[in-house]
Amino acid sequence: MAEPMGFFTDTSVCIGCKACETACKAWNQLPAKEGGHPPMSGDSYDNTVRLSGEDWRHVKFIEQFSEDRSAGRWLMMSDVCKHCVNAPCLEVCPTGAIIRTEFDTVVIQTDACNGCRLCITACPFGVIDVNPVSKTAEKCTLCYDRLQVGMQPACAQACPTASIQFGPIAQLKATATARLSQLQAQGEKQASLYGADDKMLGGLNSFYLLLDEPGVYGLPVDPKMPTRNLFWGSVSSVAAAVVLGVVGLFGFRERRAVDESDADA
Amino acid sequence: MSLTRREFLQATLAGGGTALGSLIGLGVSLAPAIARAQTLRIANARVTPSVCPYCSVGCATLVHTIGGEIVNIEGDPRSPLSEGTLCPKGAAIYQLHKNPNRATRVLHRAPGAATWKEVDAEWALDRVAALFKKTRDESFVERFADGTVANHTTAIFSLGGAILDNEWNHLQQKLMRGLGVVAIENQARI
Amino acid sequence: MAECHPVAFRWVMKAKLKGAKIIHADPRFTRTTAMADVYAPLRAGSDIAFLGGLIRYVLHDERWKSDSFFQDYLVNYTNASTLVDPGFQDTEDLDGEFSGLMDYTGGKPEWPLNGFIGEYERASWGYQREGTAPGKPASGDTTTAFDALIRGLSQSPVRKDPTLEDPRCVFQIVKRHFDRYTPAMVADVTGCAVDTFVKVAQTVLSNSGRDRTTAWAYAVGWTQHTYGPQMIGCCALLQLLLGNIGRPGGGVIALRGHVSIQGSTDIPTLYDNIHGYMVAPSTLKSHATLRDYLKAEAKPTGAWSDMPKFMVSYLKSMYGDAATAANDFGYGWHPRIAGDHSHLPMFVAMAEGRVKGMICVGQNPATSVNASLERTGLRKLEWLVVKDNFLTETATYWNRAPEIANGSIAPADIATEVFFFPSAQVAETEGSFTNTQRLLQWHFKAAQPPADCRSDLWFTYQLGVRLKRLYAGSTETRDEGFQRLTWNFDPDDPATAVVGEPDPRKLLREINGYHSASPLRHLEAASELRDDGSTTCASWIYCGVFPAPDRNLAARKTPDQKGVTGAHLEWGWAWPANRRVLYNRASADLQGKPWSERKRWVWWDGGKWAGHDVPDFPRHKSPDAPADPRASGTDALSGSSPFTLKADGVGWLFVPEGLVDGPLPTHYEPAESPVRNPLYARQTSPVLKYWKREDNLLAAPGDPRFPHVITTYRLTEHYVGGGMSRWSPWLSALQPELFIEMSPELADAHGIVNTGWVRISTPRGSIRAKALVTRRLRPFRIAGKVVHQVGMPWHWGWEGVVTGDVVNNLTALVGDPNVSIHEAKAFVCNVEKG
Amino acid sequence: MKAMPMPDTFFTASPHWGWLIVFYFFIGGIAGAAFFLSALLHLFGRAADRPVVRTGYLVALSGVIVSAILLVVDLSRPLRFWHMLIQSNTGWPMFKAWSPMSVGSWAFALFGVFTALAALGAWAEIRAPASPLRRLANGLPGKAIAVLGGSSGVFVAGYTGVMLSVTNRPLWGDSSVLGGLFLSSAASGAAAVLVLATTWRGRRDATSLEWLQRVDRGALMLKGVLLVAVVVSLGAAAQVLVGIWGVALAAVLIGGVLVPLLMRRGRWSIPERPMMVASALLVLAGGFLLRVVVIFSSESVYVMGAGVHGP
Repeated sequence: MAEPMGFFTDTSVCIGCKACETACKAWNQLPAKEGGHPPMSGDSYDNTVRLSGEDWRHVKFIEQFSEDRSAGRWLMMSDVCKHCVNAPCLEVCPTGAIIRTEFDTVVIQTDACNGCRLCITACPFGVIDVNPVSKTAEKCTLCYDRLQVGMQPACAQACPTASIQFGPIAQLKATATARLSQLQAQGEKQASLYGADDKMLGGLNSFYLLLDEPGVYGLPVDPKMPTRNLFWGSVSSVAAAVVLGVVGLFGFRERRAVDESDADA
Repeated sequence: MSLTRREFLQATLAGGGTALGSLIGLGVSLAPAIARAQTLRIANARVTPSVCPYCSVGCATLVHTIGGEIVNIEGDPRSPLSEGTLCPKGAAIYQLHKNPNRATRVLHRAPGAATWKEVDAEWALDRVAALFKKTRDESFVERFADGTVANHTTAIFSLGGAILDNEWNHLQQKLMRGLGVVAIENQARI
Repeated sequence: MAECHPVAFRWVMKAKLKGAKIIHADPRFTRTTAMADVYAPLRAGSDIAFLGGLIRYVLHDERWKSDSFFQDYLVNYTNASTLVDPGFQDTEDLDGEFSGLMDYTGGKPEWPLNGFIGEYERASWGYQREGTAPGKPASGDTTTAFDALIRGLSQSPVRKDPTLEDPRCVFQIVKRHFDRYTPAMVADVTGCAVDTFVKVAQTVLSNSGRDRTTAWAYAVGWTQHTYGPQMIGCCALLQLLLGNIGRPGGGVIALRGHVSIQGSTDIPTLYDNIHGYMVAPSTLKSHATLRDYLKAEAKPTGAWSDMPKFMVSYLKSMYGDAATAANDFGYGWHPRIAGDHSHLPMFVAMAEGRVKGMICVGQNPATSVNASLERTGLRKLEWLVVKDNFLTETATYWNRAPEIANGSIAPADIATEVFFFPSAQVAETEGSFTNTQRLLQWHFKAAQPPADCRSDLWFTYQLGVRLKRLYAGSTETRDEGFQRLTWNFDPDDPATAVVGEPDPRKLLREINGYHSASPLRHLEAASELRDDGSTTCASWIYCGVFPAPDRNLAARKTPDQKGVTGAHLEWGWAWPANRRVLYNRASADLQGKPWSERKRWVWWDGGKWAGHDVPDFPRHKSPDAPADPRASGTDALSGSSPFTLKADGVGWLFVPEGLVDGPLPTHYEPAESPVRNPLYARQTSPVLKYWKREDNLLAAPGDPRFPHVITTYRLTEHYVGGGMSRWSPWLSALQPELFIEMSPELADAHGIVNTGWVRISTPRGSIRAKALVTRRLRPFRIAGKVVHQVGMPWHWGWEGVVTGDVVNNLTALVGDPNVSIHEAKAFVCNVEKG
Repeated sequence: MKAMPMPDTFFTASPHWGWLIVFYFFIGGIAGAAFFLSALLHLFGRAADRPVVRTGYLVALSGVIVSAILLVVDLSRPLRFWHMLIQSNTGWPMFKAWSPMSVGSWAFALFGVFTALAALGAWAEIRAPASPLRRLANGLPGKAIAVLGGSSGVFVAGYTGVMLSVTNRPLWGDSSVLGGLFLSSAASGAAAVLVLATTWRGRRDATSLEWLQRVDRGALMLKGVLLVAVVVSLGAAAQVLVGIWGVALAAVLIGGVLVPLLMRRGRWSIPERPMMVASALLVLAGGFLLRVVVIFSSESVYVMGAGVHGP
């Protein structure tokens, strides 16, 4: 089996150019959002707004300025599927359309997907959505087809500032750790890695260097497996069923009692 | 990675309800990797080196064609300028070529007309040449009133060139200057 | 830079990861600012004040004054020590004017559209010279016909004071000139806080010297002003003071806007130049004969002493065998310009009905400067040819423009005959582009163009073929030149090409040059050029790109090996002579040793110049070779004169010739400004160009009806007027609508909300856009008052997947006097809700 | 400038589960619970309960058919509905015990089979009293189907809530009590439907109705308790209920639970018919509104750019 591969996205060097978005569309031949003319969102320079079945890369823009402009920064981050080691979408998919590949990436087989959209609800990062053309759930495949012939994913190849880096996970983690130390030494105290260790869903095969809290970037602080609720959810259901059964059976007894008292009368 | 996988399985097993599931999933499992056979859509493509036509950085591109049709355009990793990277415009060069909005017919609008008409390219070229000659002949100035040699016409204006090949710029300025057109301009000035 | 040249910014970010400091000076907080270590917010158009402040800061810096590197570079590699004519008076003496200002009287009655509001008589800006000229030396062979002419141009040596003490020396003049650009004055003019300015100055200074270099990069934010070239000159002056020119990691880097805009300047589809930066023959100059022309334009010393070779070889490329020594190589057939035929006056001429026909290839004037006026011009044309990738606004100005849509003009009233020829796209043609680093790169043809789409070469070539046919029988003398024009670029093997397409390699051969007698013997270097007609070469600076029929060096694709220091000399080909850093002799000290190990680039290895790059110096001229005042060409310059294109071999702090608006940069306000010039009584450049018309009015300084500064710009996601990018759904979706960026302070004052509609007006026009309210923009405090600034990207028009109002409806035909560039980066407007 | 701390579920994307799913949750729940109640009456009731039992089976069948249509139509690729049960690329059965939708699909399919059989029996009882089918329906096979169908029916009525809990969506993934809530709501709704069906047909199957009322009361009380439990379990995610959705949920609790309960307070005998009908209608309306609130309040949270926008 091939080595686990993934992305390290260093948001501190992202210039928000959206080359990743377009390169992704060009390689994967994805349709333009709303035929190419969505309304201007007004949310900084972001008009893609969110990841979806046709936007597998999404550059986020976060403007942070004090009122007097004495402090200010413009954070940018190219968001993508996290290719979680413990992938919630893969776990819940009822058709088996979502698979884990030999590169440890998570891929939706669009020919198997029937569009139930459960994976959308499972993803803690809001990555997946239905592609309006294929009408199946779609997301980043980490350019599975390119990986199989030893090519880089289209976005990572296009990224002008190497904010998106592709490679073996182990190597990327070393790069990320070194970059984090460099930034912290430069006084970026808030800089941190997101999803680089295996505490988060067993590790994200697409992990990030952030310059602020995850929430600022629209990322959950502690993403969880949806199946965490399976046990107690089932218990609540079973308990309710038992209660209802008991109520029903008691109902017969009470009815008999009433009948008997009627008979007595 | 096998370690991570094992950890994953342990985590799943520890997950209560999921534990049962891991054991009784029929024909499906989360853990093992599946290699899905697929063909790269540029596997048998011809690769032609090209250059991005947008800004002046000159990022190198590779054009993939199959049977003479462009199927993909992406950055050329060999380039010391761009190392395979592109900006969003460069990454969308494919859509300059393959685009239903692309104009592909020679069009002619007669004076005063409200609509275009598709015309034959040869006819259009002949017509332009005739109009060019008429205007040049009517407006050519050999000498100014003070006797200075001018040898020019200022009634014809050639505009454009900054997004075009050097070879075109040479050819255009040669034709224009050869005919006495001095008003030759491109985007370099504005 | 991150916005409009993201891939070039790759290298800035790589430098940053290695510890480089990035400074961004810009009116807006952009994607570049987001990556910067220091951000200097400036009011649009105030950059000369900012740069001037830096110059003053440097001149007062103790380290700068004592470091031998700076002083060696200054005294030897610049004209700091040269004495200037005693008649010269500075802006300091004349409150914002230089000596020689007078009313504009030039021009020919046949072409009254030069736009000047004044002009300088520039004689007093020259150097002081010793005694008399050395005269025509008898020594030396006269192998070429024009040798004597060149020698006859020689002037007596300039006076110098190497101690830099003489009050008339350039250094002292520069020092006095910038003395009023104090940090406080910088803050008052630019709106940039004093401490930010000082931080920038210190960062630049500490990063310049023997071991370090600072690079400045700019784009049209600097050039599109009525003093644009002065802005660049001001930066060059600063870089020369800091020893940052001709060295790796230094320079003043133009980030040009189009793929081959450099190529179209080198091979000029520009009215005022012919190939290789030779000025176009003009009726306004003493250019009657070839000898007159060369006398006026060639230089006795430096590289331009070879101009006769360049010019004769160029004329051979025009007229071929018909160009002979006997007929001045056909110079008499060559057209002469009559004044300013650049973009702005040509559209005025068009609007006045002087222009009848136009060929527009890959450009979109219908959304260009003062677009309403330009469309007025288009409506007056008898015929118009548009050749483009997509239907541009220029192709449909007659049926879809705003004035047609709102019914104020009917298509029936427009008598223009319009042709649209669809273009082949880049991957469907082959040819070379010259990028912003002067690098030629060949692009190959990957696919056939669809339907009627043809290359641009095809159009021009076929038009020429037809015109040749039409003029073949003419007996008019005025048609003789055209009849002699060489015009055969048919491919040798027509079977392989699309019918009618010329062979681009044959064009490249003509550009590169060949031996007139045997066209298959290409020229290998400009040094092979002759002024006797034996060589044919359109562009002397491109000579060497195609040294043999099977060696197209622009098509080379071999990068240097990883980890090897080099200039990737096997990737493409850069003019001149494949040189990647110009004036790189300056990367070595007087003795020819690198200034430091860290900044090694080119050096004298004892017998010749060597290095990572192609040395920009005579190969075997030793560093200690003295100047020979009796010689011509580069022989007249010493071995320590790196700036070989300059007649005196040094970098010019003070520009004695070539600029028409002053030998030193001076802060003027833009043609439209909300404030009075805080530096001088002179509000604007006294010699700017302005074409006064009812549809091209300007707001007076401080006009309360137009209180805000507006600047226009590009976004990463789109390209110029959008003629390519707005047809791409992928790109359109990234920035779908025209917007105006403004601060919340300004938005609140007008009740404007984010994404709400705004009406923007100037004396030229009024448009609507959506508001993008952001703290990335900020109010400035200028000359004691609060000045708001707004910004608008100008990518929209009425064609394409996404459409929007034309921002250039707001801009004015007002230009710089040197090159007639317009002023779209700083003007004034009003905004209101709606 | 800092974004408000948001529950992690707020960063997720909407599955676009809209009205089709609301109706499925409502109808499918009633179908499952109706079978469940009918099975109880079938197994433990009297001969007098047979009409209600038959009604229940027929209600379940109608519900299953409508639900199946809703479910298939809701798929973006409806023709691939069978991928839920058979792996399209291997032909093997598709089953993930840890995925409520996978299990639910099987349960729904089985429930459909049992419902069809039970309904066939009910049909035979009325239309073909002499047929052997009737003997089967009233005999051991009928009881077996009642047991199997009742179990799968209660599963169908309850798994939908568990499925919502086993997501990362706002509200849904923030509570693990939705399964119980949906089941109790389905049971009260089913009882209400059976009451309405019985009374609407003019029958006064008094004894059956009385039992249904008792079950209904118990289910409503359970529903009320679980509704509160859900809200409490939400924690910070309860902010989805700030505003219109909170009001709607209160309406469910008051109008769909408390009022129907109060309408029967102290009346242990069969209430007057109008009161009974009104109460049943309120319960149904409450059950429907509950699903509307659960689905759409979650949908009202959306992510735009890097920010989360609340309801």
